[in-house]
Amino acid sequence: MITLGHMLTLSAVLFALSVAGIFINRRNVLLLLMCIELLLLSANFNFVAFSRYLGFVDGQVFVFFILTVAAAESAIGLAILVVLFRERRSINVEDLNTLRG
Amino acid sequence: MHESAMTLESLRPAIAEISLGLAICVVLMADVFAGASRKYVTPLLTLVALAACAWLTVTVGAVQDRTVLFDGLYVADRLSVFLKLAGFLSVGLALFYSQPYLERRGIQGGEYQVLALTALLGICVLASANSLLTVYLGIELLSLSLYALVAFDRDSGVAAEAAIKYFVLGAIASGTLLYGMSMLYGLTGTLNLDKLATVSAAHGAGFVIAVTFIVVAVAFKFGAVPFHMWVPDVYSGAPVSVALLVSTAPKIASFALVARLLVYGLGADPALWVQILTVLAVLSLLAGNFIAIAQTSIRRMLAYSAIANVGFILLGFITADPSGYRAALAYTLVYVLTTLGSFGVVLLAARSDGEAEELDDFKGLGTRDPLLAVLMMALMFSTAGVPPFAGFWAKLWIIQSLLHTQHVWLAALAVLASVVGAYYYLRVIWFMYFDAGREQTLIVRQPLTRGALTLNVLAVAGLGVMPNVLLALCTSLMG
Amino acid sequence: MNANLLLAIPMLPLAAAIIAGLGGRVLGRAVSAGLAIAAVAASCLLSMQVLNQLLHGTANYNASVYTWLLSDGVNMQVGFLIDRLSALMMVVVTFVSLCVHVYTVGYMHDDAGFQRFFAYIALFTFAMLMLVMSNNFLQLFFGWEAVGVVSYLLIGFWYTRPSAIFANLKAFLVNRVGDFGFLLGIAGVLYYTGSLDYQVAFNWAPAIAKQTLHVAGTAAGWPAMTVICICLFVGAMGKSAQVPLHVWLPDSMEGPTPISALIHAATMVTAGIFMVARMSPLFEQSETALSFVLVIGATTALFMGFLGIVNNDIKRVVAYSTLSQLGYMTVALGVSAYSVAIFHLMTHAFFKALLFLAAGAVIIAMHHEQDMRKMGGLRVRMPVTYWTSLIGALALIGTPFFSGFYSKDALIEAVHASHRWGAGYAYVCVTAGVFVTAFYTFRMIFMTFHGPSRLDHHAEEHFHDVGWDMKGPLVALAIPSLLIGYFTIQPVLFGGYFGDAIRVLESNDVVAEIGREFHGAAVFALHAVLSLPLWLAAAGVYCAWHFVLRRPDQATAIQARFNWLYRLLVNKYYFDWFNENVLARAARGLGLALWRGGDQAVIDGVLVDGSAGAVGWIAGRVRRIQNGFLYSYAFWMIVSLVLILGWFLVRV
Amino acid sequence: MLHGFDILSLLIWLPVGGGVAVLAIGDTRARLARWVALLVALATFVLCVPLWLEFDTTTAAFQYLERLSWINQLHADYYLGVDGISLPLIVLTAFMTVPVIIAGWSVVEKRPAQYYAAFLILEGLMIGVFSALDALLFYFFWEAMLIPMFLIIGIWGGPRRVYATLKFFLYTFLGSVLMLVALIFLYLKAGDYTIAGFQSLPLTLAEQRWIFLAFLVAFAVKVPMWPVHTWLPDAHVEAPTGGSVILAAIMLKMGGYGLLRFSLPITPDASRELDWLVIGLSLIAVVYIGFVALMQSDMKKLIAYSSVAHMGFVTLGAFLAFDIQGSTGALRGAINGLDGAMVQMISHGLISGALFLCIGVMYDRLHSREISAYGGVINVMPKFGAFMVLFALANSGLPGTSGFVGEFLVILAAFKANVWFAFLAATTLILGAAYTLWLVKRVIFGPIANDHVAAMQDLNGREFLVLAMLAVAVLALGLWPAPLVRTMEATVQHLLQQLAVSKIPVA
Repeated sequence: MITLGHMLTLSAVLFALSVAGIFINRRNVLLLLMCIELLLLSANFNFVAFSRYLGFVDGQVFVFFILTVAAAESAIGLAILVVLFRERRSINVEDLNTLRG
Repeated sequence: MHESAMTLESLRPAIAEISLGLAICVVLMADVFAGASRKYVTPLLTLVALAACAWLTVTVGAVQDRTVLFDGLYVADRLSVFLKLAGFLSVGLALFYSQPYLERRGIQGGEYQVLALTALLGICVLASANSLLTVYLGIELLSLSLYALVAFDRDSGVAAEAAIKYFVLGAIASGTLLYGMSMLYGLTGTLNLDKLATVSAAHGAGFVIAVTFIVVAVAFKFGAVPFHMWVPDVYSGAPVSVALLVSTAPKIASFALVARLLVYGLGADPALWVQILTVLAVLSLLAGNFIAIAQTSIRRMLAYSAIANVGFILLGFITADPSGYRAALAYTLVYVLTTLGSFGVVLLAARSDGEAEELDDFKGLGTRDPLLAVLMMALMFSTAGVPPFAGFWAKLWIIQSLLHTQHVWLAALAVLASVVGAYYYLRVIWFMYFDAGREQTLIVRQPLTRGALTLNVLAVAGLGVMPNVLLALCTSLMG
Repeated sequence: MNANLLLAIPMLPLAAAIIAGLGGRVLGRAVSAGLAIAAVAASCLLSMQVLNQLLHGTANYNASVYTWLLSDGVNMQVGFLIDRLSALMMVVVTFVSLCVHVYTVGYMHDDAGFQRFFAYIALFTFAMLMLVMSNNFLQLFFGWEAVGVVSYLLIGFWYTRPSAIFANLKAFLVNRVGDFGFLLGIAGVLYYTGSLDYQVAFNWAPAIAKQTLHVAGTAAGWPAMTVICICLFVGAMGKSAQVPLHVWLPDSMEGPTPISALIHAATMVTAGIFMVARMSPLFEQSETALSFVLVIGATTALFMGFLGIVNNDIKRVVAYSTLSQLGYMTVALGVSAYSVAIFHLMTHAFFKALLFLAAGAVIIAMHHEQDMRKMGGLRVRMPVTYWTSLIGALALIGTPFFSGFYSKDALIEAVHASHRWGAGYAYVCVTAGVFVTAFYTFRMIFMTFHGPSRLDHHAEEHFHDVGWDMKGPLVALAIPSLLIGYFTIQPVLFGGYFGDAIRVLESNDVVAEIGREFHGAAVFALHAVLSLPLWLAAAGVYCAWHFVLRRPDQATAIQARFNWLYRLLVNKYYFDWFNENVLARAARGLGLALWRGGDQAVIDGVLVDGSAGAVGWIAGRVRRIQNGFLYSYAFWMIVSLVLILGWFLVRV
Repeated sequence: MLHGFDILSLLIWLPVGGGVAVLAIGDTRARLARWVALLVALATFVLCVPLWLEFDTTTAAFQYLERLSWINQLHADYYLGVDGISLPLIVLTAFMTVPVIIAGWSVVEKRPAQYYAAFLILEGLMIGVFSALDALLFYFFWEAMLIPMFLIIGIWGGPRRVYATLKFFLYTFLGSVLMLVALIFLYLKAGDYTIAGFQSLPLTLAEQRWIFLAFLVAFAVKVPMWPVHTWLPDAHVEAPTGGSVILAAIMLKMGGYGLLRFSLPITPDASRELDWLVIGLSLIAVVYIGFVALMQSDMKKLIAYSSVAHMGFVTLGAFLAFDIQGSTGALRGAINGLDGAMVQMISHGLISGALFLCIGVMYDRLHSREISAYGGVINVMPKFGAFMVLFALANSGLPGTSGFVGEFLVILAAFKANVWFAFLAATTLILGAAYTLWLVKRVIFGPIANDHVAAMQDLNGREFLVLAMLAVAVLALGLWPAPLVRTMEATVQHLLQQLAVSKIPVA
């Protein structure tokens, strides 16, 4: 039977995967955006799981909000990416170190 | 606490957000119809709209007692009203200071103002948040606006780089926050902060995970070490006007975040977040002050200075005592006021190509532009914590609350760190006054902006001589 | 006695000094000089009047003028104690000062600093009077330092001469070493008596003698009175140029000659002698301190005399003579013969001032030539100077009936009579000293005034005898040099002149002992024929005549034969060498080491700049963590999150 | 006459307001700015005359009290008053500002109005430090004062001014912030910030120890005591003449004042326990710094080191009471030390100020502070030479000048405490004379060293006036210090009572 524990573990794995993806990936910024989506999904997973487990609906309401915000977030992220590519002709993470120190 | 039905009358406490939302629409529309020939319309209208919102907030939205709206999602109390007003003022000032800069850099377009207003709306929502959901929405509204603002200058590669870094890291922080919130929700079964505050906090590992994740996200929004890395890059990469905006009003939001989420929502069992914040505060004080010394860019220096100041604000919170919260509020307000001034000076003292990037550009400012130099000097002394400027009292109050709660060593560490910090504030003064300038570029004469900046600094000095106003206010707000 | 009158005695010279000093340029030479002379003359007359009153039974005067400072019940005042001791000193000081003032008119005639000079010597007179008239230690110290300062200014009067400004710095510093002890002595007096007043301190003297001073680092503690007296005497050693603090006096001859006469022979250098005599109630309580005084004095008396023999500078010979004579006085103090010391001080003041002024006259006549090897035969060309010098010389070597004879013979008798530890050594020294004195004195007389003229071309060309403005004081000083001993020995030494101004314990009273065999001044002089010193003096004169006039070649031969001795003497026992190469160099080296090593290297280099540098270094390192890479930022965030989480999870 | 008249406020705010006015006049009307500055400085000093005359010397109570509510939230008041310790220092401050203004008259060409304004504002703040009876107000002035001084050295200073100013500021700032922590701690215990409240507050020995050390760091830096003195030579060397004068004459006194006003009465037991520390450092200052001063080749540095050595007597005198009690069983003689410390502060203010002015006079002509650049100055500047010699002698503690009084009293007291203290302290007689008079020998006396010296002009009327003022003050204080000591008598006695009584609460 799939218990809350399984759900939480899955969400934790998702979280870990997304985070690892963010700092292991040294190539493409687009991948970062995907990892971020994954990150938000792991939280969504948690909310849904708890909502189901607790029997309250507000967790699932929260998820809707998160999804909406995530959409907006992606939009802005991609917009920034476009600007970046226009200026730098590259979306390679390793090229993004002009600002440092 | 609990209201029956929603009426127009019952929406009064939320007038700030409502009016601001309307204002955003109006400005957006006006900008579209004003056209390229009447560029002054949007900025002017924005300021008028801000003034109107502030006026409405004071007259219509003022509350005496804690009022909860929207099924517990939203709370209005004197603190929220005040924080919103502070937000209006700081965003208004920031926009006002930025105007000449934006014109010179050719960063036109009403979206700038609109994004600033949406960020402000996020701050307002956060100030009145009474649920994890509202907290999240406030943060995202603010953050997303800021991401866009940082990348606003489409011709700037560094701005885009800064924006993408800010965006990605901010998204991680959001994810962390959500993850923590979900754990908290799972543990307590509620999103409402009122309820969270009453739930007994005898929890195990889950609670630790929840709180840690939330605190990490909060620390990121504040820019506390080691979650500070976006700060210097954004401050130095974004257009100065945006840096000004990012460095000021969002600090009010961060304060509200801590006040609502940690102090109030997790107030029943503060031990855990206090301990985490203590570590972060100490790290921020040390790293901020030390690294700032090595900076050659004025903006990066101010960024690390911000980090160090955040350390001080966090020290107020870790007392877990009303005296400390008051001090943190006072510190935040003073910090915002001072930073508005110092970035304002940076904006005006920009080089001929429009940017003031390097500290060296300040050399000889004392003779080049005596007024700006004097203002900057006062602001630097204030930030260093030297009387007779407001920054001194902010630090004093923090230290006092630390001693009051027996944190003698933290107090000693804080003052010693501020001695280290004094070095780089003094360096600005030294560059301005003791060194001869390399270039004799004309500095833009902007009488109105200068006037406002002068008033800003006079406020810093005035609060330095008569700090009672500020302290009394903070005392009454954080009861 | 009238307080205002007493106040006028020091104040007149002070007023003259201020007027001549500040307004000298406006007033001109004649007015400045006239003013100073008139003021000192008035002081002199008033002093004599005071002495006269005391001699005719007026009671001592002891009162304060004003309260300088009142702190913690210690009343520090400026005030006068006028008894026969101070009155005698006042007369000597003002009289010699007057003579020097008059003499100066001629001596400094061509000098651009004429008015300044008068301001200084008038100021000196004021300071010296304050010193001798004082009724408390504070004012004593005030006068003590003030005369030192004027001496400093006067030695360096010709401030463009490197030797002069070296000498004055040296004089001041060596004196400061003495004052260092003196001040501690005064502090000790205050510690035990709670007052700086003479009378209080004297009344406490027997009580202090029973105390011990517990000094950290010593188990037993030191006898308090001995500590105090030795400290005070260290001051006297500085001011009265006793070995080893004598080194400044010969160098002080860089000052104008009138100063050498006034300050470095007659008055200031005797301040130490006066002070010990004044403190006799204290010194009497410590045998150890007196023995210390005795040995130091005896050493100075003999060994400084030797130096006079090898020196060819006329002023330096007189200076070494002064050192030696100061040693004699100190010896007298050491055997509790305070009155004899003061008596010798007085006679010495006259004849030594005379010798100096005469030397000055010669120097002026020779157009600033001081080397005796370039003199000779001046007897004919400067008769007045010659005869007065001769009187001075005879007085100095102790020729019967001359003033110096009475004081010196009494002194030797007193040493002979004393049984104090060190008295035997002292007796040998002072007796041998008589021969030495006679030898160098007459060597000087013979080299200067007798024999063939050795004047060089320059001196011959500019030679001119001095005027009566300079000869007058010589004569005025010659008279007391000749007579004063004869007339005053009986009252001063044996007539109880000093009354209670000098207190001697009965067991120590050697003066009384020799007084029992005293039957008048004439008999005393005639009796001398049977005593050793007179013959030693005669031998000294003979030797001088032999080596200077008769067989100069033998002198050269001896000099060559005992070259090591000659070198020792010429190098003044290497005291200067030691001070300059060891002490001064060590002080400079220490200063440099502390500065470069302590301040610059350790405190500034390591602690201040070092910590600043460390902060900067750390800052430079730490900022590299901010390497600009997004994944690195994310990595740090996550690692920190995990660390925090781990830490708190483990603790839960 | 002065009743109901807020003279202390006037003394503080008149110069501050005057400074702002001078700033407003601006550099373009430098002449007017100078005259206004002088007028304000003179008026401030004139105001001190009735202050002194109407001061009641019979009581240790604070006088000319003014109290306004300032920061209710922190229970801090605008609370002013003077007693016998602060009064002479206030008068000294007002007095020394006048020569500083005159001395800069025609010399300061760079931003003259700002120069005068800085000094006037500084004067007001310094008077504020001495008259504040509220610890927070004290600290407010204490820190604010750093700003004008920082600018004075930094803007009008020499080539290494940046290093010097930063060192000066950070050193003092470091000391001050620890004091602030101590003050806040005391406030939390006492409930308000009045100094009198702090003084009567019972404290355990452990608490006192920490507070004492925090105070000591702050005050030791200011005095400055060895080994936190190295900012002073640098600051002095780089500061303009006026800055050096104020620094030496007034600012250093704040350390001494702090020890007397805060350390001793607030933490008497810790002072008793740790007095060896202060005494030891003071004696090191006298001896060690004496040797260091000897080897300086820069005149200002030499005088700066001499200041450290002389201030050693202030700290020594202030802390002798406990050892006197230990060695004699009574406190008699302790007042000598305290009086000596106070007189030394005033005297050092006058003398070091005068010496820095003298060096300024030479620097204005030859633009060098190196001793080796000079020689035989008296040949061409006889009037100046006379003043310089006088002040040098005063600096070496000549009786009859003010330099003697304090050292004398302290040595007398030191002898009571411990013979070796007196022995080491008295070495100043030799060392002080050595470094000062050696300086005089090399600079003032001797043949004219070079053509530059030969071209030097003697004092002009303005310089003469300034030095004559100080000379009169130095001599007057040396010849009759009784009025000064009488002024502070009651206060010093009160202080002695305070430090004799333990504040450790009885369990």
